[in-house]
Amino acid sequence: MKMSRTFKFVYKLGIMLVAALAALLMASIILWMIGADVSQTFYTICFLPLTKTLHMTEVLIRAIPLCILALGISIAYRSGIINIGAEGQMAMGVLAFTAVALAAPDLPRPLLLPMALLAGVLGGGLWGFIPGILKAKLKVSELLSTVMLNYIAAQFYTFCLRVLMLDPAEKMTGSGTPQSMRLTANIELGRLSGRLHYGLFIALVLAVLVYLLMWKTTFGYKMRAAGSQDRAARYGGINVSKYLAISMIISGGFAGLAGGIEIAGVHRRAIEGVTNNYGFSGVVVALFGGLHPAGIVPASFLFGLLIYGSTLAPTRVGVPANIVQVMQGLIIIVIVTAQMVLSNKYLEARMCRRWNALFHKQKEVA
Amino acid sequence: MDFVVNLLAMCVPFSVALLLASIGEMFNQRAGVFNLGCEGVMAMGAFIGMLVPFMIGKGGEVANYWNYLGILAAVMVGALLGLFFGLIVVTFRAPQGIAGIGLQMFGVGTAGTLFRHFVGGTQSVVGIPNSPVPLLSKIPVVGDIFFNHNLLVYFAFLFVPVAWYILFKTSWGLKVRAVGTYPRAADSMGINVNKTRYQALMLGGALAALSGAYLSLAQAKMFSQSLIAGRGFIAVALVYFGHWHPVQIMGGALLFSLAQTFQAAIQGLGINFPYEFAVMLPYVLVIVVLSFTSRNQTTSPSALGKPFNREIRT
Amino acid sequence: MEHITKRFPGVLACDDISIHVGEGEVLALVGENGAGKTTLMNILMGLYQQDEGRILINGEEVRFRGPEDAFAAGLGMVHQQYMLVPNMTVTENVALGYQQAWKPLKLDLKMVRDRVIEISEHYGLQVNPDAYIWQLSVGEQQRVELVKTLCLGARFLILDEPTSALTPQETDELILLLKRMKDELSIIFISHKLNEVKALSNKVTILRHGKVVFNGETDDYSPQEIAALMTGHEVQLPENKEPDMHGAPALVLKDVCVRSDRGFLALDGLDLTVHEGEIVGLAGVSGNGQRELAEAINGLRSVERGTITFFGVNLANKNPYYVIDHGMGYIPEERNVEGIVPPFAIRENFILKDSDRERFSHLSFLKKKSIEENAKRLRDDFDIRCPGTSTSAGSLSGGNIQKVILAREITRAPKFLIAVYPTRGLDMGAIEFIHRELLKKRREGIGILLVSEELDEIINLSDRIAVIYKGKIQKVLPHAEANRRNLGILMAGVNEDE
Amino acid sequence: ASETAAAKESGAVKIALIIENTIDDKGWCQAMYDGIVAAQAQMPGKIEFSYSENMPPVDAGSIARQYVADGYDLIVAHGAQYKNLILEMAGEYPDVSFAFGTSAEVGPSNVFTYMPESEETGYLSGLIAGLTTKQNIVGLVGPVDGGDAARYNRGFVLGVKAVNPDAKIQVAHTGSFSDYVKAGEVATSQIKNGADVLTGSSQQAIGALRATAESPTAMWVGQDIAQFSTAEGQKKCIAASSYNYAAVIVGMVDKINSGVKGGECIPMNFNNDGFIFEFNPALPQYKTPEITAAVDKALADFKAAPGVLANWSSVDYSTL
Ligand SMILES: Nc1ncnc2c1ncn2[C@@H]1O[C@H](COP(=O)(O)OP(=O)(O)OP(=O)(O)O)[C@@H](O)[C@H]1O
Ligand SMILES: Nc1ncnc2c1ncn2[C@@H]1O[C@H](COP(=O)(O)OP(=O)(O)OP(=O)(O)O)[C@@H](O)[C@H]1O
Ligand SMILES: [Mg+2]
Ligand SMILES: [Mg+2]
Repeated sequence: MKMSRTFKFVYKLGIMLVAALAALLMASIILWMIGADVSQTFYTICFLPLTKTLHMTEVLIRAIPLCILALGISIAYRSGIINIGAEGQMAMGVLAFTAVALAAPDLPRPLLLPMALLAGVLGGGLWGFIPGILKAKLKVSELLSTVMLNYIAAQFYTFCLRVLMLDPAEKMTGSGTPQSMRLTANIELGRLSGRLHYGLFIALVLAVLVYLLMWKTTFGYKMRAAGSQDRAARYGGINVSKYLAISMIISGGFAGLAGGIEIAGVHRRAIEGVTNNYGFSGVVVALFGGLHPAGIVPASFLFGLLIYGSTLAPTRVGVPANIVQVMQGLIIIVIVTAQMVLSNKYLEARMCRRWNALFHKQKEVA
Repeated sequence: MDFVVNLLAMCVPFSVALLLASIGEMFNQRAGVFNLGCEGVMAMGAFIGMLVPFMIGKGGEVANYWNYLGILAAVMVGALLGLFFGLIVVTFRAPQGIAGIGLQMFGVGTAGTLFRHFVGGTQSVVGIPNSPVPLLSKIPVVGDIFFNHNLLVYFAFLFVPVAWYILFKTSWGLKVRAVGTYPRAADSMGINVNKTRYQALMLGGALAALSGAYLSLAQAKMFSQSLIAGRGFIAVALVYFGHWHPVQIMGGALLFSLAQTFQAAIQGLGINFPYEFAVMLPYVLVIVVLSFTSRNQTTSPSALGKPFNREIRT
Repeated sequence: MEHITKRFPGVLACDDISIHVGEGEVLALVGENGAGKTTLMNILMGLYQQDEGRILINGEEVRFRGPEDAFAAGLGMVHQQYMLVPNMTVTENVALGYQQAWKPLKLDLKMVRDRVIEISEHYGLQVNPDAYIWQLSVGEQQRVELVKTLCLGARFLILDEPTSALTPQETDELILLLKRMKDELSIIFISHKLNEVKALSNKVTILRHGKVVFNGETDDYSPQEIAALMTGHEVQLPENKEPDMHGAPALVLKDVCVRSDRGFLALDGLDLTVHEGEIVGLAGVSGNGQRELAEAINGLRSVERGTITFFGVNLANKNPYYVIDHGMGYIPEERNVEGIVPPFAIRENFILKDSDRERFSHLSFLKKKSIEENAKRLRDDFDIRCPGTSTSAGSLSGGNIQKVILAREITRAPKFLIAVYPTRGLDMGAIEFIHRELLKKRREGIGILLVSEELDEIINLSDRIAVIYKGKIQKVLPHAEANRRNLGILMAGVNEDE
Repeated sequence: ASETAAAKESGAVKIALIIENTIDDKGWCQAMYDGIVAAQAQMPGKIEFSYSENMPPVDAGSIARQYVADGYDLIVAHGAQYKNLILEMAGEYPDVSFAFGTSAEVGPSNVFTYMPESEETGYLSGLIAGLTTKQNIVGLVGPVDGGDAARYNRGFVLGVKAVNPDAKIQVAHTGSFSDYVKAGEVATSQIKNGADVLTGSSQQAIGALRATAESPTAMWVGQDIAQFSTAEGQKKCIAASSYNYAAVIVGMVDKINSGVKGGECIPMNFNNDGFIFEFNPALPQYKTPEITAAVDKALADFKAAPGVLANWSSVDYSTL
């Protein structure tokens, strides 16, 4: 019983079509309920952003933090720890980055920018280390500790911006908005076009580095072993708790770096709302990208596209911005489902037999 | 003394939303399904719950029983979302973590979208009134803490022993536990693993939606797009905190909301420290408690997060 | 069952198999690993649906959608892998299938409990209905499985390798019990141990590659003949007949005390010495501290008291890396979760302990080529049946997983080897291969601590045999003095010297 | 493009509004939305208007560029969190006018800033609360201690102290602008602990107002007149002040039409009609002569000169 090429093609295509239709249908129902123009909405969210350079740059500036965060999250995930605390780690990275920029504004850029980014890495890494060590030493579920640490980080973030790093101008004029002063030009990342900044290259380089680290070095090998089957790893002489903690430091460090880059490239001062839910979207991008850099890079672009496309929806087609969440949710659900169905060899074999039976019968009839 | 009584009297109703959602999530997880979409189901429940009385009263006052119709509708939508999630993670065996995040986004997004369209902006509702228990509510101290709340509060706390009974004393509970620990064994005993998981998901969804409806109709008595504000995630966390046991989960929910009320109260005392640290308190507390209790505890239901397929050997 | 065919992706598990069991008959189903025995039985129980063929019971065709239908038809199966929920009691496990006790609002556990007691008394199978499964030894779990199946009213019993994890005594008891039950039940009995087949069954059917290759009356054939029919060639398990050649002490345990997961002292002042170039068999009923011993030596479990001297260094409370670094080789009991990282490719599993070594990595970058070469070589040398070296180890069959572990441990050139139940659940061919490898290592002057419940295996291979009982060494016998009888008595805790 | 041309011909100023919440949040964002709509009514045919809701800073940056690309003349980013992106874009697009607030700084030549001096409205609320409370305990539910909320809240404290120095003021922040449930919990907690007049700032205050409505005795003073329009506001909200953004917008449109693109900071206070104060017509019984007198006096002071409450920032919650 060989599977013919035609069958494989028809099978795969069929599943993907059904999946796409299912997503379209469900989104359409909701759009129809609120009386929106369905096709125009889809066009605006999925294709319009691809039509202009301005749009594309905006898509990419969302893809950059998503990609970096997802890379970090994938490292933790591969090491057996589900990091949903990237939101908090990113905030801590922003704080550390800002602290360095505020402390030494006069250092030259080649020195200051790397220093500040490194501080971001350390800040995020430290925040990631907490759930890592709690899990490794005290067996505290990381699902719980990371969720809690997100809230704690959010409050600490406001505290810092409101009290420690408050823009003197805000204080003097009394508007008092919790944000830092505009940071020195020495920490700015250059821009390519529009707001698109050099963080793009950092993200791509990191993707390559993560690939090398996880798949080409003993270090990554051990982390993956610890994450896949911790008992076997321990048996094999791998210090599982050590790698667990390290992977969380790295993961947090990536989130912190993403925060730093976001400030250096986009905002240029620490403001409220920088993390922008990227921490959660990052988990989705990581899983969506198959926890592999080669998948994460395109996945982050796709989600950047979706997120950006849906900010256009309210003004262009009068659909509430919440529709982005609906679409994102549906796309995630449908794609993971389709992936699962596609990888089910048992189903494939069964369908193949049906197909062959059908095909042969038709032949006989003919 | 008054201060303490007040704290306790408030933390009881404030814990209800977390309690209901956590117990629901507990059923999901006991059956081996990890539903991170709790937040989304809560949002839908909160929205549907308020929508029914809102539509019927055209935004004005309505008779109280319409609220319960709203709750009923919310519970049904919750069960439907559970069913939908079951289709994805039980039948199609999609990875549960990511599908749960998908459900969360879908639920929160849909509730928000429909809300914008059918209701508009932040909207308050008349909601469910308090029903003090006759006599009992007059007992000093105890009466205020336990017997001066709305019906859903009583329901939620009475449901804790019920949930315990269901889980440990009924055949369905037995099935749920078996399916969540060792589905292959349950299957070999003729138990329909997927069906049991579907049922648990529907119950969990119904409870999460009830929890949302409690927030919109009984606690906040209003709805806005950000009503749930992460409580769904906390509810999931509390399941771990309570080690998959209804009574311990109740303890966790009470502790959390006690800390929450306490922090609001100490801010009012005018002690000189940044309020952010007070707001952090409940979250810090949970982590600290867990650090002391996680070490020697039984772990999660061992099939948690693993889809079951008879044919695929593991 | 007639003309049963079942396909899995890429595998034809059952190929037009027909078998027939009469009332009161015992049919033995034998065949190499992967021959399709379990699959066939799963089809009979309604767990899998056959692609072709049909099942007849008392002449009527039946179609089971699930095990519940099979139960209703009076079938019951004891699975190869125990189907017991560990964190539930015996009673609760039985209640899972005992629908009479499922009252609408209540689960009548008392009724189930009474039933368990009734059945266990009727058949003389001792079980404690209130014990949690995780508290029970493998043998006890086996009894629970039987009781469970019988409680559900099975009149037709399927036993899939019921003895693979039992001690000799337990096995003998089980065979006796089954013989008694023959009058009331029909039985299909699957086993790799042909003397059991001989002792119990009326008829024997041999499967190979999913096909029936032989059908016959058991009485007409000797175990050797059946083995030959099964594998297609003579099977000759090797014996350790070579002269004693042991050297200096390699591993010396003194007064070792270790706690089990449940907190009691699993090793309670254990003393044992193994020399270079000798195989010491550690016999004992499982659950008497074997696992804890192996884990303590390998740094996976903390030692409360005592010393573990390994070529002069004390291994007590050292980490696994330290132990491995000092030349210890270890074939663990749980091959699937401990011995391999299941999602990793075979070639990655081969370097589990050596990823840091210059051989496989340089400046912590993995050397892809030498890893691949190593994998190819080991695959060929150890005859590991797999589609390729990048296949995930978890998808291999049990025997092949065992070979992966063995290949890794042996070729790492260890100074010493601890092998725990190395042949559990494997077919004759695989056992033969593993025994030969172990003897070869001995000849090279390596000390081996062989933990096993198979007395034949221990007697065949060991120079000396230590019997462990309740965390202590009961007695150490030289090869010449050991036989099944005196070992069995020692394992039961009776020491005739005292 | 043709649309833009048409707009240019007709002489209408195209205004785009970017807000972080929604246009009907009964607070900060709604105030600006209502203001622009009112300005449109005041200057028929002179204003074209679009808005984008739910815009966190990153998205605001994109959408603002979109609006520029679509030919908008004035882009109002309503919140200080948008400061940076506005200043940046102002450099990139010198031909377009931008506005953001709160900010007391004078921006570049194509940026207007506006600064509600909300301590004045808070002060009025405080007067009312201080005179209304029977328990001598008042409650204040804040979101975070910053920006507009910080000014309003501190003004409130000054107001209470001015008329009722013995009153106890419970101040609590929820740490979030949008967690209505938590605001409700905090308000309930304050009421349980004796507070009988409460106020709150930002959109989450609606949650606190809703919780106040549950109490048979506790009353509310609002931060925004829009709160009267809700059922509970009608019942509980004694009085409120509103931002009069219409005046600000009209002013900016006039300037743009006369060729001034920015470079000004527009303070908002009672002195320049940036605020409106109202008692709730549904609750006349609370409009006692004593309260009216106190409010009128304060209003008169505010109208006479700006900056009466310059000491607002010295209020320290921990000494209450
Ligand atoms: N989950 C699975 N998916 C696909 N193939 C599998 C799976 N599990 C096992 N197999 C295939 O089944 C074959 C045998 O598996 P099984 O576990 O039955 O081994 P076995 O019959 O016990 O053999 P032995 O123990 O002798 O090695 C292997 O070749 C393996 O490739
Ligand atoms: N679930 C499955 N998925 C894929 N292949 C399977 C599966 N189950 C069995 N197989 C295939 O069917 C063959 C028969 O397996 P089966 O488990 O029936 O062997 P067995 O005779 O019971 O072996 P053993 O003696 O080790 O128990 C295996 O070699 C394997 O290739
Ligand atoms: Mg088998
Ligand atoms: Mg096997």
